Amino acid sequence: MNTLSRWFGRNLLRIYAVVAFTYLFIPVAYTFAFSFNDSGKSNLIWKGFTWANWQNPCGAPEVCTALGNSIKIGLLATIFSTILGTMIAFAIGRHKFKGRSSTNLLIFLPMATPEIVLGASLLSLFLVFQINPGFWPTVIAHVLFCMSFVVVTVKARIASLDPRLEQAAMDLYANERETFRRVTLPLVAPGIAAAALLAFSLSFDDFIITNFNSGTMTTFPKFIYTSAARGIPAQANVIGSAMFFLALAIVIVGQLVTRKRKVS
Amino acid sequence: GSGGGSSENAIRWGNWPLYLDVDDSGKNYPTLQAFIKDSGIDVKYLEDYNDNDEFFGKVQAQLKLNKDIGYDLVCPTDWMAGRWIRLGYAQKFDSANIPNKSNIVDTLAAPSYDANRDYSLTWQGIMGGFGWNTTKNPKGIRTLDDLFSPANKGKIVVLSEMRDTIGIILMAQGVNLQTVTEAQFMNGVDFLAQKIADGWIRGVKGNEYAEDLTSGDATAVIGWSGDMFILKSENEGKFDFAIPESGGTISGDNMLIPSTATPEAKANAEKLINYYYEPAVAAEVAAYVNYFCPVKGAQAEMEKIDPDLAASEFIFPTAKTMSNLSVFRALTPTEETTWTEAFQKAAGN
Amino acid sequence: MKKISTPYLLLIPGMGFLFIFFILPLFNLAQTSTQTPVGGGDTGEYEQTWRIANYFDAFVENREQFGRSFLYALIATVLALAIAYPLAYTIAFKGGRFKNVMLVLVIAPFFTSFLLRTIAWKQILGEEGFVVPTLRSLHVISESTTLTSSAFAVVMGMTYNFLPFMTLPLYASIDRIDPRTLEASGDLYANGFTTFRRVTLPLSMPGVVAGTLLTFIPAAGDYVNAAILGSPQTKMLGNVIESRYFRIVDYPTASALSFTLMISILILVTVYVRKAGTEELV
Amino acid sequence: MSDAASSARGDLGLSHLTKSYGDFTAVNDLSLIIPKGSFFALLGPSGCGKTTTLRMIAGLEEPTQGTISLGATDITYTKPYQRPINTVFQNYALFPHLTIFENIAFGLRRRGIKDVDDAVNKALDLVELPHLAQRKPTQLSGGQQQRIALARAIVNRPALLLLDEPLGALDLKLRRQMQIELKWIQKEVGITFVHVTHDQEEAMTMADTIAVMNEGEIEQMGSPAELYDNPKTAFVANFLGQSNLIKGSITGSDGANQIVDLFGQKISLQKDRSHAVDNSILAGIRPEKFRISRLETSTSGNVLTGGKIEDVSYIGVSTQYQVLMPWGQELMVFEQNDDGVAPFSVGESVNISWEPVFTFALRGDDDAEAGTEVNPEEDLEEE
Amino acid sequence: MSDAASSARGDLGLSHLTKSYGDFTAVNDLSLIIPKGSFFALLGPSGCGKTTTLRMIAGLEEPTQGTISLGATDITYTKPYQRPINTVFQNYALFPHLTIFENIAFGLRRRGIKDVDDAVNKALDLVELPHLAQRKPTQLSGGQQQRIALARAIVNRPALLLLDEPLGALDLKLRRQMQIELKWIQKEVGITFVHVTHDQEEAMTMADTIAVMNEGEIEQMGSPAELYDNPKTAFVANFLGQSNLIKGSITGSDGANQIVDLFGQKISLQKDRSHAVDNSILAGIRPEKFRISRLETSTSGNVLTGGKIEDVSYIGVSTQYQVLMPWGQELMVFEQNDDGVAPFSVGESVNISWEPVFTFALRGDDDAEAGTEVNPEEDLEEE
Ligand SMILES: Nc1ncnc2c1ncn2[C@@H]1O[C@H](COP(=O)(O)OP(=O)(O)OP(=O)(O)O)[C@@H](O)[C@H]1O
Ligand SMILES: Nc1ncnc2c1ncn2[C@@H]1O[C@H](COP(=O)(O)OP(=O)(O)OP(=O)(O)O)[C@@H](O)[C@H]1O
Ligand SMILES: NCCCCNCCCN
Ligand SMILES: [Mg+2]
Ligand SMILES: [Mg+2]
Repeated sequence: MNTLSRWFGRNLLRIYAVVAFTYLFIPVAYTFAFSFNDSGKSNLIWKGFTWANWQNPCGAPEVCTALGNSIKIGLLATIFSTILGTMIAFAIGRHKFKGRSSTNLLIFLPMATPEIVLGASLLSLFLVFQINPGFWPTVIAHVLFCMSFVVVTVKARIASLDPRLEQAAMDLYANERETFRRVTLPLVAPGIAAAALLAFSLSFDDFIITNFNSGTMTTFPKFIYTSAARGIPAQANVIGSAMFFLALAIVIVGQLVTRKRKVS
Repeated sequence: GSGGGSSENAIRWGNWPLYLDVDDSGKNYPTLQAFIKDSGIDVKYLEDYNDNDEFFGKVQAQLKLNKDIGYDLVCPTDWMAGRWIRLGYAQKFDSANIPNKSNIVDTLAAPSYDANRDYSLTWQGIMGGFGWNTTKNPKGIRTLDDLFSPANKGKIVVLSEMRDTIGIILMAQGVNLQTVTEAQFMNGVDFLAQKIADGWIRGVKGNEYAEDLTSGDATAVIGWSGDMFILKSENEGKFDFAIPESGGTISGDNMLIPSTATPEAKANAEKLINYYYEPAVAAEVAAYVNYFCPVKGAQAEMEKIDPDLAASEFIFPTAKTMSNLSVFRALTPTEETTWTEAFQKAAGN
Repeated sequence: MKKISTPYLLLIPGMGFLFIFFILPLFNLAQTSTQTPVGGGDTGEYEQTWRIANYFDAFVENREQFGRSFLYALIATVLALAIAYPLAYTIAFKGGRFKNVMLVLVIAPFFTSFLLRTIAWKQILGEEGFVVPTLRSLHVISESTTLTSSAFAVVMGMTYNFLPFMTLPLYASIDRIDPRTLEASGDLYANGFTTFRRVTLPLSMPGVVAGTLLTFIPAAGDYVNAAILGSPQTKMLGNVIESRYFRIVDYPTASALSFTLMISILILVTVYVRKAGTEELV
Repeated sequence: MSDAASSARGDLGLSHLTKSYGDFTAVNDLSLIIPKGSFFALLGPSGCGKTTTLRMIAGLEEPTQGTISLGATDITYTKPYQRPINTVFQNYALFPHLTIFENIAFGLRRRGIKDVDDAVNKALDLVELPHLAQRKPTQLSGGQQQRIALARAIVNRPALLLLDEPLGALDLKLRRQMQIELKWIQKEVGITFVHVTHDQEEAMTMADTIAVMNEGEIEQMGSPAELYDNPKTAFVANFLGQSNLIKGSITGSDGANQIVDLFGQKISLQKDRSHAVDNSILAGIRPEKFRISRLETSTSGNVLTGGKIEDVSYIGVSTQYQVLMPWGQELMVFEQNDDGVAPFSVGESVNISWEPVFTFALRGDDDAEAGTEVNPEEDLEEE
Repeated sequence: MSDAASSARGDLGLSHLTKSYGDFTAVNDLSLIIPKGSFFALLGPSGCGKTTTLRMIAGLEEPTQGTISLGATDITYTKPYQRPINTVFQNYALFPHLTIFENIAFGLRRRGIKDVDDAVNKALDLVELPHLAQRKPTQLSGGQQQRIALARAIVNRPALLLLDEPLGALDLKLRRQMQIELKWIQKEVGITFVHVTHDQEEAMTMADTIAVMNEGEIEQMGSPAELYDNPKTAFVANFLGQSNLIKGSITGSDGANQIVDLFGQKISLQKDRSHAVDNSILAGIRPEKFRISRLETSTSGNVLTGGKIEDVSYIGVSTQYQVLMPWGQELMVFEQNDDGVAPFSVGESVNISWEPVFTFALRGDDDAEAGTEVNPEEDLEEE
């Protein structure tokens, strides 16, 4: 009894984490389950188990084109926003300069702007400049809203960095560049990686802004939104679940590899 | 047009969901595939026309600037087609390319917004009426009172298509849709707003109402004929549809070539329109979508496919049925704006 | 030639980008918000008349949705904070070598598109999902009570969808806390809760501020949750803006509403950030 | 909280306490009892497990094995905040978000004490930093931070105070002054102190009991004088103060004394000061016990002849000599500079003498170098 | 970089160096020259500005005023990495993401040295931690971390090495051993050391020059013996070692000596050991210079009679006595325990004597208590 309650006391938070993750994954599990639905047109009601959707994930018209677009846009948006955002984060986090607080505000504004406003105002800009909505305008829109998230994430990490470590590096003959490369960057890297991951997730999952600026190009969320009216095909569930597992797998493998490297 | 996303010999067709014949796998459109094969024109079929206002809202800025909107053929409902034509966003047909144009049924041949059918041809005719879940409404729904019966409380979905939803309410209130006044209209809107405020109505939606019926979230709707028959046949009679006793609405969705389509795309689109005006093709589409078929001679072709459907009042309505259906009168631009605003406001927007 | 100093070199590309693709469009938006329609107004044709009253009209017409947006967003933010804080804490202090995996678990749902997940909630909580029939048979809810198409569903959906935005910044700042200060607190008679209130929470305040902002702001401007999980009675300002843009093509009102929303959020945020004692916005 | 603080007073008992990090054992099967109200010092080389031991007592680290008790209560799994124990952390662990004042007030407030001003100000006075009350920890120098850590713990007057090198960053004067204050508080309030320090003088002057730790285990425990005058092992002899250890063998006995042969020269040794197990011994003499005399001077007591001054260094209070003995060993000798007489110079031939009572004897097979430096090979047991 | 490391060798010069934090001046108009190759120790109470001074020399803190030069080069605004200077930080500042090995190799790699294994392993051996090469800093004890910080700086053999209490967390034995190694390296490689320490013995044995700092300023600078035997101020006399300071006045002169009256008893004082400005003086005698004798014993040199033993404490090597003099002052006396004679006991009446040459004299208006403890009032100048 005593040991049991001690076990509970010690693991209360872990138990909580399990509950919280369960909450996060309920709809994912639902999506996964219905990826095996022998659904026909509309994947709303359980009609029986089938492998067919997984065997032919691109079976529904457009779904894989949409996925391909989403991934391409996601990667490009991640690269650009991570580079631009990290640069800004370092400027703000590591330097004192005139206009620092207004820069801060400007970075924050896109986040404070509802997506619908962002999407609509950007579209009107493109049209003024005679640029047709589509792939690149979408990439630009995504870079725009991902960048602020990158800045915030990376800046937080920079702020947590003990300045004495950089001083120690400088003291040990590392010039600004080397100090950055050997000490600052490795210590900030987890923050940058997290920011990139977040950027990709945000881009990959965005619907509202994309809806304004993508013209007739479909993306995965757009595909789901438009199919919602006539029934989302089970292939969408297949792809949603597959992406989820892919993300997990990449990270777990990455984790295992770094641990192995550490051991050897 | 300028720019033009459409490559040579390919066109992009934006249409409503559940609006084209599909084979059993749910992936192929037989009539469309036949056309692609025969004509060599590649057609990209996009089922993303969910709502007239929404679609217009999305493309109107490009139309105004004459930038490619991403479609070479679109399918707005009558009143919206009228707006496109009035604003110069539709291209005039080259009649030579559409010899089958003459196959259009007489009742649809000369609408007010396009008396000579120079810019538009009906894709399907739509009847607005009541749809319901038969287990929850065993006696069916014929009147507004049936619709607002306690069993359906909180599970009613009505169309975001203003003319259908308010039209049916107005007719139940004895109003003539050809002469409806602003006061009468606002009365109808108030009725709707009250029902929403009292928690009867779960949603004011576009074509998604069909999904809500399927999932069980909705037990009764104001919906469209064809969709309901598809649901009925796909779910072994679990759903049914009827024209209200006090009258239903009738309208048409029209094929129309946007001003931004290139000449090549326009020509190809015209070939497609012509193709779908062949009675046999039209019958094949109608056999699937179950909407009011606008093509003369299709009924005869339908006999070959499914005699039951050939006799359907909803696909090939008789004069008696037609007499219980009304067309919403054309609105002035100002009316259009204020009435839509009032309706949207009632819907919570 | 004078050398441009490092911070400016770092800022130029990103700031240039923001200027072109964010500031310019906002100016455009500001202009549009004071236009008036040409003709009937169904055409999307407007002329610049500098009609400031647009703002007043737009606000008065839609104050209900305004209130709802802020109320729902507030509730969702509080709920998300309550759920995410212990989670972030656990990951930071008990995650051990599973830290990274747990962090990815937090964002992994993004990859199953948020629309798919929201629609999944709609099904799960829908009339024929397993929750409603179970609750009905247990008489927890009445026959006529529905879980979807309700304020409950909208708030729940927002809480759910913005949870990662809350969890990640919280994690970042909790992870930064030197565990030795927590030990010192325990050593000085603070029990778990007091240590939390006196040491952990104050030290993680930047994360709380960042997380609540990243949740509240998008939630206040959201319309997809309300569209999928709500009813006409739960529409938010985002739905109105969407409908003004896409259905009524009433750009001036949409722009005015957008601006009002943005400014209100900014004012709230400024007050909040001041109160929370963080100097820099996020 | 104050319940826990007032109940459960009594002796602190560690029983078979063990802590392992993976393969590496930081603390190994440690058992000891620290009487209530005593001043207990823990000495030992860097990395021997002192901090780890304190952390287990404070409840910040869970033992791999063993139990900890306070009075009759087993507190092995009690939460840190329920233990009437406070710690001065080796790394200070001040709260960065609180002012110095609030840092010190923290424990008092947690125990529900409303009026903390007096107590806090007294603690600030005690550590000589009343003027820094409103600063934040980062604005303090190293020594100032350490003093605040001390004040923060002491202000609570706990039953048991754990001090992990609490004065290490202070200059000698301040350290001495703090020592006096600490000792005073300990006596006055009856707090039990467990004190880790590298300052042997500190341990010697302050502690009732000293434990010398080595590689996770306790080598010897006792009063300062006991440990200094009569160490049991070469490690203790060398670690605590300095010792000259000379190989020898017991050749006979003379009443309470034994006769010892050191490379051919005979000396005598009190029997009760021998820890040898057979005839082979290490004879130990502290450097300050030696007297150096020029060859012509007569010397009494134990005498070793034939020395040669190898090195002279002046360190203020005294002068240190290295004297090379005929068998090749260098002995260390301290002479206090109290007579203004010219010191010996390098190269001079001298004799060395001392009172027999100062001789102690260790096992002949003990490592004479143990404790004079960390021996990396010995640590290698891990990995 | 290796350019910078090899060029610009020479003396380190600080000129009018000042550092303020807001209103508070941490270092105040400090000027001094540290000759190339010398071992310079900086002593001073906690918070007096030692760390701040080192940080300015390293280039990690910009002086509010003043300049720093190395040889002929002004390096006041030179980047830290361009200075051939390395620092052992008081707080270690080890890189948490690198192994111990890579921490030590860091500086070498930055200077483009490819084969670092040898040098790093040697440095690890030096600090006795070769077995920890692959650990991360958080897995080390306090003393182990400090040794790695030392190894990381020393491996670079810089022209100037700044050490901020580099041995503070080490036990005595290890500290002594490290001291010897450091001294050896310093001599062998000719590095200039600037060493902050709280261990006076460390400063005395290792440094060529000691500077005593107080409240941001240097009080006295000189060789260890100079500072110890002939302090200029009460602060130095008390801070460095202990002193008995007795109020007196010069009443006459006798050749090279002055005759001083101490509360009615006459003693003599070498003229060149007086820093007094007028007849009023503080006569200083170190406690270990005193000899205590029972009243009946004859004593020579300067003698003060009428003492009474007030307190006796045994501290291993020696015994400390507090002797109460007729004018109410307690004098401190250290006697080495080398003769096995029974010590004096409390209450005994004694005389105190010492060789006149050991007397030094300070200005009579100096504060006899300065440097015995930190005086909070004096610090209050800020805020
Ligand atoms: N950021 C700061 N703001 C205000 N005062 C500061 C700041 N940093 C240091 N000080 C003050 O400057 C003085 C000198 O600090 P410094 O760290 O140089 O002392 P130190 O001589 O190294 O002391 P210690 O021996 O305790 O390490 C101290 O009194 C300290 O309180
Ligand atoms: N997390 C860890 N993983 C592995 N070994 C550890 C860890 N923490 C401490 N150790 C090892 O445990 C041993 C004891 O550490 P501890 O901190 O108790 O030493 P200590 O006696 O306090 O030393 P110091 O006087 O240097 O502070 C050390 O050898 C250290 O390297
Ligand atoms: N599933 C196709 C529905 C087409 C509805 N068109 C809108 C008609 C409005 N009266
Ligand atoms: Mg330790
Ligand atoms: Mg310091």
